Amino acid sequence: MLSEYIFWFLSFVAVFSAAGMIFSKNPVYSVLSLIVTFFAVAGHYFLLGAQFLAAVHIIVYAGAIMVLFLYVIMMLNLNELEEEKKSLYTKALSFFAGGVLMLVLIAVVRRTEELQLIQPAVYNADLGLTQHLGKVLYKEFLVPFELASVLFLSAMVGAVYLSKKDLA
Amino acid sequence: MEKLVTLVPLFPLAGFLYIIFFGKGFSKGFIGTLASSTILLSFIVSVLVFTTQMHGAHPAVVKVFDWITAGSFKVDFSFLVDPLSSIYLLFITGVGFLIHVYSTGYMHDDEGFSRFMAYLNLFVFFMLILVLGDSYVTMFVGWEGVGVCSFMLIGFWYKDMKNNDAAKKAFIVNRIGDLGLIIGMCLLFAYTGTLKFDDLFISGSDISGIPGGVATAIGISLFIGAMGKSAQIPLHTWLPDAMAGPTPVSALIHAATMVTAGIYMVARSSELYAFNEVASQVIVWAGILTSILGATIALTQNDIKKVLAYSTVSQLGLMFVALGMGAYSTAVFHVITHAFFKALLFLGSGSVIHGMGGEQDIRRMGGLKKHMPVTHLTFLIGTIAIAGVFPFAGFFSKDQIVAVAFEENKIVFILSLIVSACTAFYMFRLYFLTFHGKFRGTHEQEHHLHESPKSMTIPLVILAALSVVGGFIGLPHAVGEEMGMHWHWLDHFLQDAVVMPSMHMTMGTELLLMVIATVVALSSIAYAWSIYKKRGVLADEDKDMKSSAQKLLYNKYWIDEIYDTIIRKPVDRISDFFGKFMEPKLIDGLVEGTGSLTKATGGIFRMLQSGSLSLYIFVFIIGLIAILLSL
Amino acid sequence: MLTLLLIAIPLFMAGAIFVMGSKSARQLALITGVVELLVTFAAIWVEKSGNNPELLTFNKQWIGPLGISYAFSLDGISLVMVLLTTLLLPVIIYSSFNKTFRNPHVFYGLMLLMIASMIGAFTTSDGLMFYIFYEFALIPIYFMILIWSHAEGRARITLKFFLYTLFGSLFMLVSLLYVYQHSHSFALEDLYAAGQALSAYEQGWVFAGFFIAFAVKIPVFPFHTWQPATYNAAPTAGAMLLAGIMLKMASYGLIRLVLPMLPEGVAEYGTWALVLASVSVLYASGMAIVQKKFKLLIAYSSIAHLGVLTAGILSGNAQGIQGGVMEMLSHGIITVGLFVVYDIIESRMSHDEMHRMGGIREVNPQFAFLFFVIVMGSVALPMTSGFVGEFLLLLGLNQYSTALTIVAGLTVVLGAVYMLRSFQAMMLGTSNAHTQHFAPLNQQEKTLLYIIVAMIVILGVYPDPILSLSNPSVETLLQGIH
Amino acid sequence: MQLFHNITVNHYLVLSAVLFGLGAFGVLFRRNAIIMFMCIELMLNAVNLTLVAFSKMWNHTDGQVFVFFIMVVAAAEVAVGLAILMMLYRNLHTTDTNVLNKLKF
Repeated sequence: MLSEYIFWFLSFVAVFSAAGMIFSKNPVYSVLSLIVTFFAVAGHYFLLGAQFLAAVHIIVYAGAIMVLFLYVIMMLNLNELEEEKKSLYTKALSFFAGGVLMLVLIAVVRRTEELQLIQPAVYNADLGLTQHLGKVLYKEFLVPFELASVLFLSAMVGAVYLSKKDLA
Repeated sequence: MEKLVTLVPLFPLAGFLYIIFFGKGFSKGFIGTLASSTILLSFIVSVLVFTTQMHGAHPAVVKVFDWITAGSFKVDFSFLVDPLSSIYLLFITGVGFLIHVYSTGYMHDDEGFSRFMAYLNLFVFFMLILVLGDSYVTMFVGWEGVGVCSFMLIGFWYKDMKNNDAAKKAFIVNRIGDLGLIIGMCLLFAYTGTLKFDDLFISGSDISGIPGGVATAIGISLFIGAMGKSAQIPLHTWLPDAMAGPTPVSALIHAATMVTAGIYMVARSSELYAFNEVASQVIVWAGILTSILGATIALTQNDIKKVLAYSTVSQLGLMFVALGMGAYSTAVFHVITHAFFKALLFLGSGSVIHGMGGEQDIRRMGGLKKHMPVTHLTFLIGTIAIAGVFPFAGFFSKDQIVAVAFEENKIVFILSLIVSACTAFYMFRLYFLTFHGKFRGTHEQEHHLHESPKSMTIPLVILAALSVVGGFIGLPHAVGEEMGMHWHWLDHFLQDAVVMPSMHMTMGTELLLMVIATVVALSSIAYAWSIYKKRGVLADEDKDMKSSAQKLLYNKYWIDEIYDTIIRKPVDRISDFFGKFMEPKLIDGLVEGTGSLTKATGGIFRMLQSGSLSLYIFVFIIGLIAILLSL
Repeated sequence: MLTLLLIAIPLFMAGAIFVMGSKSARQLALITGVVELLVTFAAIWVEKSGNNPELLTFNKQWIGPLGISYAFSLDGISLVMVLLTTLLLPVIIYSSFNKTFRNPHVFYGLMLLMIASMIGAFTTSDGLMFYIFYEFALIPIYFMILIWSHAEGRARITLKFFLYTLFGSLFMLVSLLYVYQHSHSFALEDLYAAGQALSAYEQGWVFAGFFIAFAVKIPVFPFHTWQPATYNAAPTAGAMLLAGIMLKMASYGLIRLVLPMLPEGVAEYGTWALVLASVSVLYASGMAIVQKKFKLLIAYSSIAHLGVLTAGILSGNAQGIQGGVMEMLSHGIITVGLFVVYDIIESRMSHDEMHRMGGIREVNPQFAFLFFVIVMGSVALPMTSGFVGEFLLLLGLNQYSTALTIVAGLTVVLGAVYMLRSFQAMMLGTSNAHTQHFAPLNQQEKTLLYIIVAMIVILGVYPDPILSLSNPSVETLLQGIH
Repeated sequence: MQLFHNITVNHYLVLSAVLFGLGAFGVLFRRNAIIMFMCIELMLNAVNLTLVAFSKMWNHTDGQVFVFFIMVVAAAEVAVGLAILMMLYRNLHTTDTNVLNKLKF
């Protein structure tokens, strides 16, 4: 029962802070609300038994990516920026499109049968543990894993190159 | 023995190649001797081949090499030795040799001497291939080859564009005929599966299966080829123009040998024509019309070579009359005698032109008798021979044609008598205007006048002798019996090679016809004599021509101009239309239009590419929703 | 294995030349050409001797589930086509020896790349591989024309050429895929079987797709408008490659793909194609008559001859196909010869307008003589290679329709008209101020012309080695149809 | 595990649908490129959530490994994307997408 409450709580936090991220006028607040959302999502991962992912999620998203966002916003001094003007027309359209998409997605889910989270026959509590995941990553997914590091390297090079001052 | 025949065309070919590639450093005398001696060697071998055939050797096919293979179509490059080809070999190499010798004198001062001799050698080579080929395809090799040599030799003096135009005209008109020949070959192959003479004719079975209509089409198509080569209506216009070439060329190619290729081909295909009434009638009428046309035009021409050219056209027409009437050996007979006397006449005229320093207009000649005795005498013999006076060569062959016409078709008979009369008249007109009367040229020309060198006169003498006795190879029954000689020798000789007509003419009729022919010829000669010798009438200058008939004839019935209007100009105009409108506007317009249409459509759709990110995402999400909903 | 070698050598050498730079690019290219020729002779020897036939084939699966494989095999027809390519390659390379242009290593590298691709198309026995090679050859020639052309508007001309031929090929792809639906394999034998199993009506449509693709490339009226402009814009070596070899891929495709795959479609619904090809002869001849520039005349005369070729091949009998094979070889040689002549004239006169010339024969009789032989080859005179091909084509076409034979046969007359007109205008008459100083041929030009003239004459006098090489293959091909 | 007897995969799916819809709405609604970027991250997270839920359901690690790689890509993307935005801002002094509309004909 407890986990149920936690689920509802975390979901509420995630949705609410996501909305806050969108509607906040100050970009810094947006970033902060998004961090909250990420924490909530990390909580969900815990609930689902994916401890490793939860940890990585917090480290990567909250720790690295969002800091990067904050950093950029500070550097560009975006918090002083005036909020762009939007016509009612755009607002309505975007609300309509996003809403319909959400509704359609929910409707799709609704139409599927109930899927139990835990199938007792195959249940394995160790699934999301670091040890287990590490074995999988370094055995079955060794090549993609290494490729991912190459991707990172190239992203790094790219980022450094792009942010050079004299590149105009 | 037959294997030797391969050598016959090989000698001239070797001569040609040698002169073209290595002939630079040698003297004219050496080149001339070389070129002539290759033909002489060919002639000697031809004589050997001919004697074996005369002694009744079987026709033989001598294979040289594999040539064309395509499925069921297989043609070797091989030679057919039979009476027809061996007699052709004989007179081609014989007359060819004489003309080569003559050319060494005639062309001696020309800068292109060695080139000329080389071309002549090449021509003889192709002519020999033409008559030796054992299939239509091999024959076609020679057929086209002589066409090219004719092209090169007509345009020999290439600096003058008029010569080049004449050469081009000859080649193109010949090509029209060749197309007919190709179509004929194609049809023949489609219905018999072979183009070899011995499959088609000697074994004899293959052509009987051709349906009648197709046989007619084949016959006419092949005859179109012959029309081109042998200058028959309506493809005759190139031959008079071809006189632009040096005179030995006119003698060898445009009188004695090449132009008779059409007769050779029809005679070779005699089995095809023998039972083909329609095609044969076409040949007869084309032949007699050409003959009349040529003879009448020749009446008014003033260029010594043009007269002879139209005379050739006319004589060729007569040969076709004989072919069309089924007297194939008679046509061959006339080919041979005609080769003798027409070559003689051309060479004689060449001698005259040589002496006159290049002048060809008979209105500027006259009285050459005393300056050029040998030329005069031999020319006279040639004139008598062509006019058909007993017992010169032309008499017998022409008389046979007239006799056949008498048997087959009385209208043609009468027309052929008219042709004979005209022939005798214009030839003697030419003779009298050239050799009798007063000299009408300039003083320099008169001063320059001289008899030609030995190398030119000796061939004249030999040909004159042949023109006298050449007719005896085909003595008619009546005469032969009377004189105790072998009559119709040629017919007997050729009976294995060509279809023989079934003629049943009494000796009386035969004699009567001979008398008629002689009377016609003699009275015509007498008329010419009375006008041009006795009264001394001269040919009109261009501006003096009054009667419309005279103008019509002098301008050759305006056929060239008519062709120009109905063929050349429309072709040019259509091509122009293609080039100016159809290609750039219509066809390329469509192609470019496709491009422009694509571009225009793209122009419309690119409006959507506004650059606004929000819009893109909006459309994207709408699309996503649509996809989800449709699932 | 030899087939693989034939493709690999130019491919490898192209790479080597790219890498090694401009220094000795042309020599390397020429050596490659000669080596290719030797390999071809070796292959012909293997085929003729009949021993070790496995040397001539190569088969390795590429995309197994889709039935695509690297399959190459050399039969008589392919060998003749390869021979055409490798005979002309050294000639073409040598013909550009006295010219200097930017980045020769790129130029020759592209040329060898194109050669590799064309040999691939001529030797492959996989439908999709044919398509790939067929298309790939476009890329090098596109750049060769674009970069080394001096013509005005070359970008536009090359783009049109590229797009047009590519557009045409799409029809072929559609047809190929349609047949593939039934065969589930791109191996030619499977495609043949599947194609023949289609109804005649279907075959007619599939044929239409193929024919449009090939008609654009050959080119056949009215799909030809890219060609004269492209020839005119292309550097001479490029035009030689294009006219001499590349266009033959299309006519080869007719023999290799269309005839055995869609015999009924061609026979029953293919009349329009034969009519177009025959009209092409007339139309292009007409166009050739009005041309004032020699290069354009070559272009249109090429269309006219290829019209006969197309019609003859489509008639679908042994004579037509044999004639086609022979004519492809001969037309390649003669066209390259004409381009060499053009090059010689252009290098001296710096234009190719025929009416402004005249009397060159007087100044340079040797050149005129050699040119004359090539002209005679072009008008299909017996004893030149042109005759054997054209005669067999007409012989074959006649079995389909006599009327078309007469129309297509007019090339005999009209060809003589335009070729002799141009020869007369340029060579004969008296020399004028422009032509008076027509320089004598240098050693390279002489060698080139003599080689070409020798090929024309030898193949004309003794075509048997070629014809007997391809004849068994042609008969096998035809047996597969009936 | 009694823990979850009332929470099904469907719950998680609905949750991620809501988050995804919010992200999409945000991308449309805002014009600040940085905020749009963050919305994209949100959408990625929504997807990750479903993957983890399914991984739990099938008891298979592949889903989680997938999430791991998505994170890797996301991090790389952010690094490069933000660098691009920095450069754009330096040159144009804005991150408004309405101004950044030069990528057209």
